[in-house]
Amino acid sequence: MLDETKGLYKKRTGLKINPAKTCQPIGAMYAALGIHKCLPHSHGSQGCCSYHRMHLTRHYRDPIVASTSSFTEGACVFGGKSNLKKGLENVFHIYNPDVVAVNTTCLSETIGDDVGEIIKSTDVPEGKTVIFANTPSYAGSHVTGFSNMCKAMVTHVSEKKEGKKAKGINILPGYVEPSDMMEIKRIATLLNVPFTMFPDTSNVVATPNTGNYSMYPEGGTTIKEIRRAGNAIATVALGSFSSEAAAYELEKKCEVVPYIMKEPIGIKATDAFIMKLLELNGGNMDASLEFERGQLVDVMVDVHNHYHGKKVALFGDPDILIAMTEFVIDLGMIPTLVLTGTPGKIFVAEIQAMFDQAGLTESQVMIEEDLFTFHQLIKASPVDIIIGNTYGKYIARAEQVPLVRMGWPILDRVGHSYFPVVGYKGALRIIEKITTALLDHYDQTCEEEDFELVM
Amino acid sequence: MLDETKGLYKKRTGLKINPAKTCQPIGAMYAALGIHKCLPHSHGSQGCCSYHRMHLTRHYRDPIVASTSSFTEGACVFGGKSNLKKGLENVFHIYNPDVVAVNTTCLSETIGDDVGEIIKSTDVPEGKTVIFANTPSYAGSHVTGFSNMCKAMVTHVSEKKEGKKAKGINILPGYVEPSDMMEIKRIATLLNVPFTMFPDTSNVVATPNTGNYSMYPEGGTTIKEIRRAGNAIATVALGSFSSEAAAYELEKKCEVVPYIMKEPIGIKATDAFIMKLLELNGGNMDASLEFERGQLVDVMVDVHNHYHGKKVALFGDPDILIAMTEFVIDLGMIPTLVLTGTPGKIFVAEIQAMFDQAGLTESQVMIEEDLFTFHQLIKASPVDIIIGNTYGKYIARAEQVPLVRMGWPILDRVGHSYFPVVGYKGALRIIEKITTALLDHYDQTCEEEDFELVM
Amino acid sequence: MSESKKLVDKVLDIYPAKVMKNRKSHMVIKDASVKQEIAANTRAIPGIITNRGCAYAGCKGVVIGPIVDMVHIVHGPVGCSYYAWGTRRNKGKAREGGQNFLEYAFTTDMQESDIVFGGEKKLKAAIDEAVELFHPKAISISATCPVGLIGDDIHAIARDKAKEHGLKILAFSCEGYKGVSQSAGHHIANNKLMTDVIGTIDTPAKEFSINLLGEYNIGGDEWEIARVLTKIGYNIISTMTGNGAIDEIANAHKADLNVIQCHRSINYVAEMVETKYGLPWIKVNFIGVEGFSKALRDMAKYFDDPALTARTEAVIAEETASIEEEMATYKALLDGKTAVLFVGGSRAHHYQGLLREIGIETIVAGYEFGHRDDYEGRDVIPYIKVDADSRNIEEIHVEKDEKKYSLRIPASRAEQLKKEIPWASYDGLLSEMKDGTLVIDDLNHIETEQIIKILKPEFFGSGIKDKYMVQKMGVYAKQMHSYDYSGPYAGYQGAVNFSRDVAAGILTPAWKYITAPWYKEPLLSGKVEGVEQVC
Amino acid sequence: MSESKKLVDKVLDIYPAKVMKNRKSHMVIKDASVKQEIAANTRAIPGIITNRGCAYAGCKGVVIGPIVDMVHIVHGPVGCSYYAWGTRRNKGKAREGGQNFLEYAFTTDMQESDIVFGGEKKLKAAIDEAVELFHPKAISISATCPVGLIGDDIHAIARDKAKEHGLKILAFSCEGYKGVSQSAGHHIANNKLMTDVIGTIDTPAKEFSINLLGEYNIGGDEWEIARVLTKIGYNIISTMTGNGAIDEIANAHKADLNVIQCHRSINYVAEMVETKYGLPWIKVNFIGVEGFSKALRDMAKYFDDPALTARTEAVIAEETASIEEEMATYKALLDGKTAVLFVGGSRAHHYQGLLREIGIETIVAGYEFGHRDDYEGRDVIPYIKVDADSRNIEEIHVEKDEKKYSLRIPASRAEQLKKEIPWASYDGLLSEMKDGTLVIDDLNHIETEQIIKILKPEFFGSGIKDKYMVQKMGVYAKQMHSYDYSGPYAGYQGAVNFSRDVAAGILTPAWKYITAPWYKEPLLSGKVEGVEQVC
Repeated sequence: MLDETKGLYKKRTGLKINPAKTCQPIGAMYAALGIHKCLPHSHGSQGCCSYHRMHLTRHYRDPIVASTSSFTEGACVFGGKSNLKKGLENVFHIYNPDVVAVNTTCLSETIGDDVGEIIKSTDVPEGKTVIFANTPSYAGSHVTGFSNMCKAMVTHVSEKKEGKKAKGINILPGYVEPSDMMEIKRIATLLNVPFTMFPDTSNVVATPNTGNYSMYPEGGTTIKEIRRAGNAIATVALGSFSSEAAAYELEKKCEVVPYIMKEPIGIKATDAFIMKLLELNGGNMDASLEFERGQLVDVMVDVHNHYHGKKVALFGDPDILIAMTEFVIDLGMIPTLVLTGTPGKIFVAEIQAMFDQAGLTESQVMIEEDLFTFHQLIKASPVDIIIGNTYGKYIARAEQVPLVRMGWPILDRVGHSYFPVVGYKGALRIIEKITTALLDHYDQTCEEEDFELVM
Repeated sequence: MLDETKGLYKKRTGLKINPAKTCQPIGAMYAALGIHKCLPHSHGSQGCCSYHRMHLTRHYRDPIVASTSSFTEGACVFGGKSNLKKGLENVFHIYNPDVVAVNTTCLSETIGDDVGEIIKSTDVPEGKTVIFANTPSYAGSHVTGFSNMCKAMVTHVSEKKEGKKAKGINILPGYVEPSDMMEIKRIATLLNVPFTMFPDTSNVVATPNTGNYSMYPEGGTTIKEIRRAGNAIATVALGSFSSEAAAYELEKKCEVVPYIMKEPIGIKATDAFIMKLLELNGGNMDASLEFERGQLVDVMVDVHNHYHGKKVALFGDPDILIAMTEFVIDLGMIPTLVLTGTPGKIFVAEIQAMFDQAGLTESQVMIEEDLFTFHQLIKASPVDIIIGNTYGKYIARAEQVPLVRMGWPILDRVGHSYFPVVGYKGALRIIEKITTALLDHYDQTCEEEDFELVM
Repeated sequence: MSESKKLVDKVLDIYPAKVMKNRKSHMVIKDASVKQEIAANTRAIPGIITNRGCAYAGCKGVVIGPIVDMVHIVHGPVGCSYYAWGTRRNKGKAREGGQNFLEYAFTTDMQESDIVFGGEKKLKAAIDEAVELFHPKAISISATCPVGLIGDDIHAIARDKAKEHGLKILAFSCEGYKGVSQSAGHHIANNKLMTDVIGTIDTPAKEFSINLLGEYNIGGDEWEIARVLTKIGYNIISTMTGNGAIDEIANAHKADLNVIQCHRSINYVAEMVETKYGLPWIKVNFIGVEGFSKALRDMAKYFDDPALTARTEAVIAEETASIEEEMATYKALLDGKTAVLFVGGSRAHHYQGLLREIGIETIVAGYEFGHRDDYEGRDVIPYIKVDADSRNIEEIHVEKDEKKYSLRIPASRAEQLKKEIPWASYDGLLSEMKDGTLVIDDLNHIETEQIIKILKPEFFGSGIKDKYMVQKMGVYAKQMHSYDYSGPYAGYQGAVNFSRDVAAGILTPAWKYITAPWYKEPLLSGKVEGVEQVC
Repeated sequence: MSESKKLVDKVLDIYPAKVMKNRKSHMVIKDASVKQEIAANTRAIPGIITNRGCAYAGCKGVVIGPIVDMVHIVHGPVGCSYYAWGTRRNKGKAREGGQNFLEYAFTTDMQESDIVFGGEKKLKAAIDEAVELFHPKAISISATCPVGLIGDDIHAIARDKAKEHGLKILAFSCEGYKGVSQSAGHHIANNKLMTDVIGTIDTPAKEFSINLLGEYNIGGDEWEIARVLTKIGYNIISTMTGNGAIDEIANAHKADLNVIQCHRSINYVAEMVETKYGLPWIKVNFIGVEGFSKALRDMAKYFDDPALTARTEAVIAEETASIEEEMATYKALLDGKTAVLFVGGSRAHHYQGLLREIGIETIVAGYEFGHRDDYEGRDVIPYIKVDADSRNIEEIHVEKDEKKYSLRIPASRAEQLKKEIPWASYDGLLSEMKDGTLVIDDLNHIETEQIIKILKPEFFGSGIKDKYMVQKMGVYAKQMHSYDYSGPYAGYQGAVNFSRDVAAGILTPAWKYITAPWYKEPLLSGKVEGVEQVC
């Protein structure tokens, strides 16, 4: 397994090997799916759209529909205007979405198509909306694309109605699972917070099977709701990398006060999220949530011995990693390595601050790096467990270390769409996964005389 | 691992090897914990009480408190009357429970203590209740003990108030996890069913840690509620082995109509449970539950390829096995062997009927058998996966087959107290566990060239 | 069949006029009494939700990527490399002492500054780093969309760096906008194999030596095919490109026969190989019991060796006997069901036989990126119009290599054989279809939806993008590219695997739960209420 | 210390008068200036939530169960066998070519009819089946409560079946109601080892040969101890009974020294062994760095061999150096914290030294099933009143075995040694405690609760039954019987393991989250509302 991975880590300038990120448009497509009756549209070669749909489908195991401008060589020479205009016409005629969310690709960005202008010059049917985000694949990562599309929702849709009293709270869930979005809504509902959450993929990419296919499932935030977001009291943006741009845009455009928070993964970040909602909305803590929190604390106390002091290497997307690094430290684990493929120096600063506070002098944080580097560093400094997406499985097998699948994408297991990792219940799930992974590994590899009934 | 397990299965008459059951009192103790402010009391040697508390504590990782008559040799000769009387006096003076639930042991049963008479002759404080169940360790199993204590609740507490209109539905959850009891309550609540569920351990053995220890947690069904159960319209008894005796007793004593159902594990049994509640209570199906069901069906369709046709051996307690056998058949799996240590020929009939209906001509069902037999039969007819409690882990390792931990007890993993296996969400959890176990096993044992990213 | 007609009418009715006209030309209701023509390999219409991919996907993703001992560098932004990493199930093993890079993805991960100032420097550095870290035998460079636009000269870099480091570097200008589907990429890739690889090593071949072309070892297909071929006595010089090794492909021209599994671009390679080196090709179908047996017999006829023929028959007898009972079981379970097949390469055609062996009739079929000859047969090739999109894809022309050319079979014998076996010939998908069934090229999302709704097949064989929409409609959909992570499906054992999986998929009990009981039982209104947000 | 006094008063105040009087006699606030007496090994009071187990637990669960190559049949209803199966963490390995039954539980699973008609037939069948299936070297039969009552003669059956099958069968009348705690069971078990096992094999011993008594290899303790002893040059003939083998125990009398780790019943065995075979015993404490080093030095003094002594010092130096830094780290983290220890065997005493080495002072300690001499020292033995419960437990008496007896050490040298090392002596737990600290025998549930509330220690070392109630009060509780599934804790590496685990337990960040932020932050009312049923 990964037999060609040898040697010590050395910074490379040309070659990325086994990337820990992918390109913007797929993130933009995922975000767009969180709008009700929205058809994402990929402005570029049809291969992009195909790849993005395939990859999203593998992760969600649900239909992921999107259209494409189907560039040919001619479009590259003459520009993609005609492809987009024709494409939009066909889309509205044939598929009748409420919204089309256009993302660009490296192709249309390189040739310099002015998508905004093209859309303006297109005859969009009455009552229909077209929004767009510039998502060049050669900048940022899929997380950036998600963020850009969220921002585009605000830019193109949200409005502040003057004279109307501000009310309600916007929640930007960030680049998380449909199950997580559902859980965030449950928490806000239990706290009696009037809220608008967008995007919301929870009933779009994790839909029931009832024998009826509907191209546009019941879920997703409506355009009306996104529009009214401009009249909210405040925006709670979860995950700075995926949500802060939209929150700031709401501030700029509609003067809605932004609060940038961590993803509510782990006890501390969930506490903070709940406290923020209580602070903004008033009201009291909900008893059932408090009960869940108490159970979480109970488990953290009672089974710390299964993971406390264990070394963990984490990779994935910045927002998940920031919250997870905090949580594994709160579990008493030692995050020796935290690595993302996404750029953003603030990530290094945030993680390093956690290391410093926890006295972890030998831990490393890296951005814009790849899984070849991740593997080399683990070989140099072995860990007990890896937390990351499916791509970590090769390293896990090569190094005979258990992998806890978290983050995006998960292409080889079932469950992430249905069971959240956010909130207190989610934290319990993470603990279940970590302990199970460590104990399973022990049970498989220990000497027979050390194999035990009670653990 | 289990190197001394050899040879073909041959019925034994004297020796049980690695039993697949334990004794009545522990089940009675668990049931008693589901009464609010109840202190279980073990009438026998103090070793019994110690063992039962230890074992329950290992499973629930929460304080399990119970008192004992602390028999000595003298008590055996002269009878345990004085021990029980003194015990009860001390218990009420020192620990101030609302209820004491006495279970007997093989010791007090063998010497023939008349516990009912002893209690009658004891000065029980005003407003306090003492109930008891005969739970000789030499008959039935821990499941029988649970059932007997549930029945005792009815016998000693439930009352039909004449002239009062019957209302509400009793739900007997059976011998399941606190998480399962919570989920059963959630389902009934979502269906707007006015219900009394007993026992209810959900906030007794899976309590939050808030820094304050309370000997009697907030949970458990109150004596008042159990009393009023006599005035319910109907009893829905989940799991015939653990709940039917109490339901029939309610019918006999208070003319409450009993409905004996499977534990709502798996889609079919959950459908039946919900249909029964709707039938009894009227009202409509809840949308969020329907949504969960649709997601479950979706996953059953979409990932059947991970488990369809896989051979599974199951062991454990009858009620769980009956529902689980039905569910694994509904998943397209082949239950080649279903074994319980608990006696009860009806179990054989129920499972065999499922085999017959599914055309499983080579599958076996066994009662009153042990894990040595289970292992011998698996050696003779290998399986892809084992489903059972923690005790299956030795066989799983010996045969290099994955084990999905379900049922009672689970002594070496975390999660069962917090995440239900009943209901649609529970069925999803079971699928997650089965697929993860099979895929993890594949990923660990396959040839390197067969190791894959997408599954 | 009126069902097909109804379907076509219904579908076309949805479209705007222009689209309707276009799509109509891609649909044919089979009528054996006339010569039928189908539009294929034309542009997808913007806005239409097509299943098609791009030239890069065809070149790197399909053809070049499976070669195990090369470092395949994708020059471009990160995504294209990422999506083609480990997703296609082309399995492979390192050769004794050799390397295997299938678990790796290599990319230059171009950034904005590379787009502005050019990516050549980064590509050069990437090659240097790859050589320093891995010392591979060969490297490929695949260009993605922006590369062609900004003018990076990947061919010059490949040439220079190959010289500098002393290894083979193959550069592919397979930008995503080339052509109209992944087919353009197959073409680009195979051209390069022809010009730069095949014929560059001359290790003498043993008897009965063959190449397998158009076989990508998805789910281990090649291994199952090779198992049987080896048992019979064949020597497989190279496979293009499943579990391929660069030196083996370089030596391919030393074989006696090219055996062609897939369509179009690989036929075209085979033809060039014959022209240049003299070894002929035959078309085979390794899918299904009959298909595989026929392929084995055709091959035996070509070699015309009594011992080989005897071993062929013995192996066929042994292998078919071992699976007979199981196949019969599945047939009993599935008899009378119907299938729709929409998948690239040869599969929409080849799987029809296997499906028929288990009682399933294919009522609609089509290719995702086929050409007219894939539908109508190779006779139509001279009559295909070359449009603007095809013109941009280089056609190469080869001549006889006087040094390396050798005629394997006397011309007279060859003429005879052409009557007996599919010597350099393919009759096309349409020939397989029954009258009244429907053939659709480049099937799209809304057409799929209508097919399922109107024809209600029990089996839909396609890709991951439409799998789940079909299953939401209560119909089992199988990924025919990835086999839903099962396999092998080729050869005899593959037939069993496929049949087992199809039976499971169609019969898995989950389907019977799609309608909730409160919609079935009369005692209830079936109305659903409540708010779903609260969990 | 007034805290101790306050605690005692508070606790006693809860009880009814009779209980108060009883429990008061089990509590002593240490005062070194007077000779103090404590009530111990008396009946638990009915209704009191005691931690104590039964004679069966002590016999089968603790002493006999760990012998790896015996089939341990529990005669009785299923539960007793079930609960003692794999729960105690006494690890063991099969000897070369031998058997290991630790993963098995054997029981006659008595049913109602067996209670009515007697269980002898079933027991006989069980023995026959065990022999047929496993051909073990030896079998044990442990009786549970009903067996004695219904009069099954397990001893006769053992005798007859041993003869019939030609193997050793040990029968234990360890019914759960015998005695007042598991201590009775230890006694019953050890008696049988003395009468039926030790001295039945006479393989000559090598030099420096010892037995380890009262060491059960929990979490691998024995292996860590043996690692160091073997390094020094000792030959361990047998361990009773952790990872024990029946033939090794049978040969125990050939050793030169018995080394006693645990208390009471095992001292009593050692004494009988000395009487019968002449080998003396010393008391050791293998827990903690100082404890283990002292034990090694004491043993070296006994053997008085210059090379052995030198190796002892060398090994001590090497081992302590290797853990010094880590121990210092933990001490820095934990210095100044307090502990409460309540655990059976010797641990409530022995762990105090180790805790002190990492800066933790023990402020309350007690045994679960101790006797007065375990608290007050062996000098008190002649003065202990034998009550009704103790009288029922057989005392055996042995005499010198003229054939097998040999004096290991000249009497004069022995007299000298007695002054230097703990030769057949033990000073008791009280001697370890500081003035003002509290000693409680048979600590129970409500006393534990009060201790935690009033004394607020940082560490509570006890068993699983009180672990979680203590942790609910915000105090780390460690299972001192099972080590919370960690270990080994004995010896040098064990000291590090223990310290690491204690540091983790006390310092794990979870504790700081016990109070929710809405109870801390001023901006909120902190009121909680809602209905918990709805998920």
